[in-house]
Amino acid sequence: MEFGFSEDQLLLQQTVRDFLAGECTPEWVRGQWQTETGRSPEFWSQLSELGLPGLLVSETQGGLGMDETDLVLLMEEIGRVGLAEPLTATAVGVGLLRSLGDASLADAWLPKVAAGDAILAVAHPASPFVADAHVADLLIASDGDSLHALPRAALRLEAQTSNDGSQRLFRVDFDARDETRIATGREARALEAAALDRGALCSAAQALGACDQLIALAADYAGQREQFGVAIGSFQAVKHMLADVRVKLEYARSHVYRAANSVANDATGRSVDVSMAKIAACEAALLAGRVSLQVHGAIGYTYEQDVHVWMKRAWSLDLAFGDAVFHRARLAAGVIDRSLPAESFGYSHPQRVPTPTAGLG
Amino acid sequence: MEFGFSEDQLLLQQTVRDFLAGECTPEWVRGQWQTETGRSPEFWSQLSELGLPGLLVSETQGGLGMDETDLVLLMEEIGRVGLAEPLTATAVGVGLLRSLGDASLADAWLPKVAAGDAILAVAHPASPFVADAHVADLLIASDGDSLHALPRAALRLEAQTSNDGSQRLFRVDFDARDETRIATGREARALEAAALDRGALCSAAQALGACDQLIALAADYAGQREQFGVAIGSFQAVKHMLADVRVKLEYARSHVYRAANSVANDATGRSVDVSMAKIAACEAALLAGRVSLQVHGAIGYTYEQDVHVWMKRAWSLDLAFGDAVFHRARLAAGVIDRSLPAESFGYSHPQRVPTPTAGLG
Amino acid sequence: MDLTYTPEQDAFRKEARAWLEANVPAAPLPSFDIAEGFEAHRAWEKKLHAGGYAMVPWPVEYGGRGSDLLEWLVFEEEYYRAGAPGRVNQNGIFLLGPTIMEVGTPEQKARFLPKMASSEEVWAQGWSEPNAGSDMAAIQSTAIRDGDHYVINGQKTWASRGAYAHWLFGLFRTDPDSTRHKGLSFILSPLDLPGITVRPIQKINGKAAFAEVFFDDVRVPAENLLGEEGAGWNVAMATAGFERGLMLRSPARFQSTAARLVDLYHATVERGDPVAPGMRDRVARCWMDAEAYTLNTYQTVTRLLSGGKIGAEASLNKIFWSELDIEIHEAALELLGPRAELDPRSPAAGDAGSWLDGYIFALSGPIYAGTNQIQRNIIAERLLGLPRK
Amino acid sequence: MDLTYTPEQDAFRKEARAWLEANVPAAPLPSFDIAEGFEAHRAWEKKLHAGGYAMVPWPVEYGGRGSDLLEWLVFEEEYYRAGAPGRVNQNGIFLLGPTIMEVGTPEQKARFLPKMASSEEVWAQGWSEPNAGSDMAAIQSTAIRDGDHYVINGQKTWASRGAYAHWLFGLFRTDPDSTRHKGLSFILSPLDLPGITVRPIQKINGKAAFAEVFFDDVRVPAENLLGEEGAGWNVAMATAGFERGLMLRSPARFQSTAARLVDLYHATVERGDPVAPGMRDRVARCWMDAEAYTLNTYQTVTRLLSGGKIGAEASLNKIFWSELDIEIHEAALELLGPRAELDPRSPAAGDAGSWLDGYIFALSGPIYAGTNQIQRNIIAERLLGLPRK
Repeated sequence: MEFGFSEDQLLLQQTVRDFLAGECTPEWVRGQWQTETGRSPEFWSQLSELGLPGLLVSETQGGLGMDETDLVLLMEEIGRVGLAEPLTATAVGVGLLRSLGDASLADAWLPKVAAGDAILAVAHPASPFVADAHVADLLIASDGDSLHALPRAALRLEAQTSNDGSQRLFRVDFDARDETRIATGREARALEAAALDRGALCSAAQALGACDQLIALAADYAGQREQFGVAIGSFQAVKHMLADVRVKLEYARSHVYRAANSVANDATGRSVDVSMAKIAACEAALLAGRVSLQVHGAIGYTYEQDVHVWMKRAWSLDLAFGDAVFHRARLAAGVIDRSLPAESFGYSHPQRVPTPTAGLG
Repeated sequence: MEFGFSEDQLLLQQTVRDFLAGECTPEWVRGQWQTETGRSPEFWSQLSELGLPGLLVSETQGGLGMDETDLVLLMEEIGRVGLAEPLTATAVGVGLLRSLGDASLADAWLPKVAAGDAILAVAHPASPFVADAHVADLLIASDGDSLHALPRAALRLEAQTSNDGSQRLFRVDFDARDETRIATGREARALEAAALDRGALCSAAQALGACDQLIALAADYAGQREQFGVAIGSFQAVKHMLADVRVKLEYARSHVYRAANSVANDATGRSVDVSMAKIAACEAALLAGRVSLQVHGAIGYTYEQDVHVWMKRAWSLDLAFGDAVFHRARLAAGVIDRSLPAESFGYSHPQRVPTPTAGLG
Repeated sequence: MDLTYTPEQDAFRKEARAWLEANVPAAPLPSFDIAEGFEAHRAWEKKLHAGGYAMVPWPVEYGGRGSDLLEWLVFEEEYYRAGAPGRVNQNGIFLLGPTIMEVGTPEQKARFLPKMASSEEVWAQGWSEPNAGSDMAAIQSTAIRDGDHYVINGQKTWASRGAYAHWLFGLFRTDPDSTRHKGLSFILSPLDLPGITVRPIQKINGKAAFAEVFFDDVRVPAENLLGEEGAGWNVAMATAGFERGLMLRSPARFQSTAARLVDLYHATVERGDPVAPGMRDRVARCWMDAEAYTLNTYQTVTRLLSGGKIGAEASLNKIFWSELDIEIHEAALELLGPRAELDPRSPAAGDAGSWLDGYIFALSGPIYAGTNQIQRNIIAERLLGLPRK
Repeated sequence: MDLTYTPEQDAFRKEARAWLEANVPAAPLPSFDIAEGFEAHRAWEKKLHAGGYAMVPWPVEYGGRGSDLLEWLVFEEEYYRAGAPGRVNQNGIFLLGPTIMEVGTPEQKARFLPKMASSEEVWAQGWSEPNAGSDMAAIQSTAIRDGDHYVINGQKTWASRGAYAHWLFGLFRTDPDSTRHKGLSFILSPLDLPGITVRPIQKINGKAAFAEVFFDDVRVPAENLLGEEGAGWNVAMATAGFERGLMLRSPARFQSTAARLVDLYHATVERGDPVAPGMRDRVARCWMDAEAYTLNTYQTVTRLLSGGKIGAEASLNKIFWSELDIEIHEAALELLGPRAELDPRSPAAGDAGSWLDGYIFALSGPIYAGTNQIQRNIIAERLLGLPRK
């Protein structure tokens, strides 16, 4: 039992953080909003040099051979800078290809992913819109029963405009053919479920980063901005709003890290663990957006200030890979209908235990 | 259109407030907790001299001939001092007897009520426990289909102990007989529904008073208590907690006053109006209890300090005449299922109106 | 207490409804935060004016209808019922207009009110400055008397409607040696004078809702001083009272938004889209709170009609409507699910409509007209008697 | 990261479960806030001690089991699973014990720890004074050195377990000319010395959870000074860190309460009693938050085991568990409906059980061990770097 990260893991996180802080400034992110695809092949190359797209790809296929406990730390950094390159889409795609019974697709694609030469994406019915489908070289989607692996040319995309300039969403249509089919029935559903969980986990981890950044922006501003002759950060109202967000972030992080472990090990409670992570992290990030805006006041409400960059990320991450309604329903189904409490972390609940009526304290 | 009270109404409220401030101190209220019935015949006489039990009784029967818009102002004062004499029970009983097709019961009992010589109570299935049944001379209860008017001797009472020493609750059982039957079927249900609304309205108005008192106690204490060299009321955390309660109180009051008018005039939306009043007022009082406790800190958590007197009133008022679950369900049934919005106060909503997408501001 | 409308009020409602049904534009106007939309909204204001509905509670002599506040509420109910356009002239109707009526000279009333009523002149607010937001007494812009002019220097910001408006009202420091609330004066300035630079500010959805206005030796005639020189703070507080207290957010606005939320709930359920089990109660609660706001406004109007004043209670109001607005919109966005983030023109947006824009607008509620933190201070200190320090 | 238990941890769990199943009293003990219950709980503590489970994380030499914090968590999970009694000796186990181990002399360790472990001596807290609540540095009680004794005068209040405990620990001002955090010392005092008066204080449900303790020229031997004279504040902060940070509220407490809430939800639904549509999500959320608290504690323990410290993060903890406790109990009370207010012995109480008592206890959570307002200040200033003034 050890609930923490290794020094190597934390070092890689720091490396990525430093890299992104230098490269992926708010100006750069906002610049991407103006481009047609919103995605930068040059930047993708740089990310590939760091190994990020191939993080989950085995070392023999040219990847880093790491797992989701490594990935979440980096996804936090991605969220911290508000980056929206198709790292989530690719991670989800890699996870799915790795799990196919037939290794040929993985053998064909994963080395290319690790080399930065291919982008993957997976569609899931919980989200009617697929992010980054326009830049995916291979997209995996269901026809209702079977999963199909579809090269870009086989897709018909209908672009949707998100309020978040970083988010590029598409409705996807295609003709299912025998030669694109990669899994059917039960196997297809299991793969799809795992893909959703991996995508939701990545979104949750990014939400942690966005939350942290929104707190940092507000704390920084509150320490500088003076009204009534003092820094507004000295007012309890400001302190307490931010402290409440910090509390939420702390406990959301615990859920996300545990969910990462559950996804990496395909643990029994994986889906519920992921839903808890998604709910907690997105809620923290959404609250951070509101509080950060309130602390900034009118200046935060302007387009030129950067608060909205992360606030909009929080909004779109909340909707990605299952919205809050979806994940709360899945949580309740786990806790209430299947009486998961008996499997609660460490603690196991006997049926209708007698409760001590005395000795609270 | 005039949404306010007359000078006479406000004068009567002030008179009652002054009277209660002198007589019904916290010490007196707590003294009553220790007595067997928790009720004082002497004090009931004094209340009768003010006309309170007979407020809804017509002048020809010796009452004040007023309506619920007068009553709520006085119920606020009752709540402000945390008084629990059977004024609500009696008001509900008077309302019911007045509405019976056959006037003989009203003729027999209402003059006695107005004179302070009889106490009434009404049982309603929404609340399994009947407050003040032990001191009621006549209790009206349903056998499932018919309503029966039952003298005390016909009742079997099982006392329940409430956490609120002021609240005396009973489970009531009786043998239904032909001679006790006063209404059946549809009429019985309508009478019962009106009784519930009148009781819920009285409880809501008392909750307003309790809320106001809890705010006042906390504001007073916060102005005196010093920590870190200043009055704790100068801390924004304390100010903002109390301000939030004050906001809730303000808008709860609007609901209660409107509901009083709806009950007095048996308005179309009466039950939903009452549910909104009950929800809003009890929520405000419950929040006031928590905030007042927090502002007082440890001293407020002691039995000897008075905060808990009102906090417990808030808890028991919240459960009286339909708890929050009951009233929220009734509200939702009104708003969602019967699409009440078309009848919203003043505003009438056309079916699926086109909305301006521009010009917010 | 009498919660029924008089026959006269009912008749007025019928008349207003008929006029609005005949005149409200069938298609929504473009946003008044873009130039084209500004003019379209101004044209609508002129039409309202021609119909006699532009300034319902203003005296007839200034271009109003001479209605009392109850009739104004009735009109607003019908206005929102009709889905009529937002009021680009709001700063004039509800803020500056009443202030001029209260403290203006006869000449000022004659000069400004009719053109305000007809929307010939649209007004921007000029309260905030970069270093004077919540702390409005920190205003630094100066207006120094020079003969029969004031010479204005400084910078105003968050001037709502500022990008396209013709005039600006605001506080300026006429005594350069003064500090805080003293030495301020309430001055009206055209926005086309030499030395004025207007820089539009985009809000987070990219629309130019406000402007920064720079004053560089701008000469404004002395007759544009509203109220006494040096008494600007009190004049402004009266204006802020109107803003927070009553007229800025008429109840019908929230009643109509809550009613649309009920519609959206039904549409979502009917379509079979996922809805959280608690959403039913949440929608009902939004409706209930809009009702509370309405009832409270009718109470306030009753009090005002019998000679009462709006005091610190305005702060209760400000907090309640601003938080309610966010509640309603957050419920709507949850109902929309994954479509919540879409631009309404996206092919898959369906009935997502303007909820996201409305939410973004709602988010400004707890900030402007005095942050809700400032309002809570006011409530605690002035209504509950807690110590200032 | 490895979220599985070692075979040793699994074995320890099995062993603890077996012992608890064999030894936990079948019927609940009377409240330890009444004299009879206090003794019954003390007897239970002695039984725990005899079984080797009283002080799981303490070294064996002081009467503990020598377990690490992970085994302690496992034990707590089993303890709550078994529905075992509350720990009347909590002040000793989790607060004073670790403090003595950190700063006590060898003689103090030998003198106090074994009797604490065996519950021969039960300890009360003596932090607060009437004028020193949230502002603990305002302590006025004095302990003036006189030869080989301290002479104590003053008043302590909210001494938890104070009504029946044998000893009290707390801060006293040894330098009477000092102010605030300086000149305070951490002193251990028997409660049966001449000059001490103990007045029980009832909490809002009428039970004597605390006491006021009056000191009137009480002579305490100088060897009862813990840590250096004048260094009391730092010693106390270490103790408060234990209290807020980790050991006061073991996760299993909330996991078991949340699991009971799930049971109550099912029972209510099965009985056909009304349940709000949103309650399903609300119950699930309580369970989720208890899980978060558990996970976070395992993270903290992992950090501590590799040499980390609990710092201002303890304040995050305190806020989270205290609010969670209230959330869970409020959900339960709503499920109980009209029975929520009943004393469990009322004929109609049914399965209302101890939820109301639990709620009343939970309400003290945001107040004691430093109010949540103080904790938010700490978070803002120490974790987020906001200015103190």
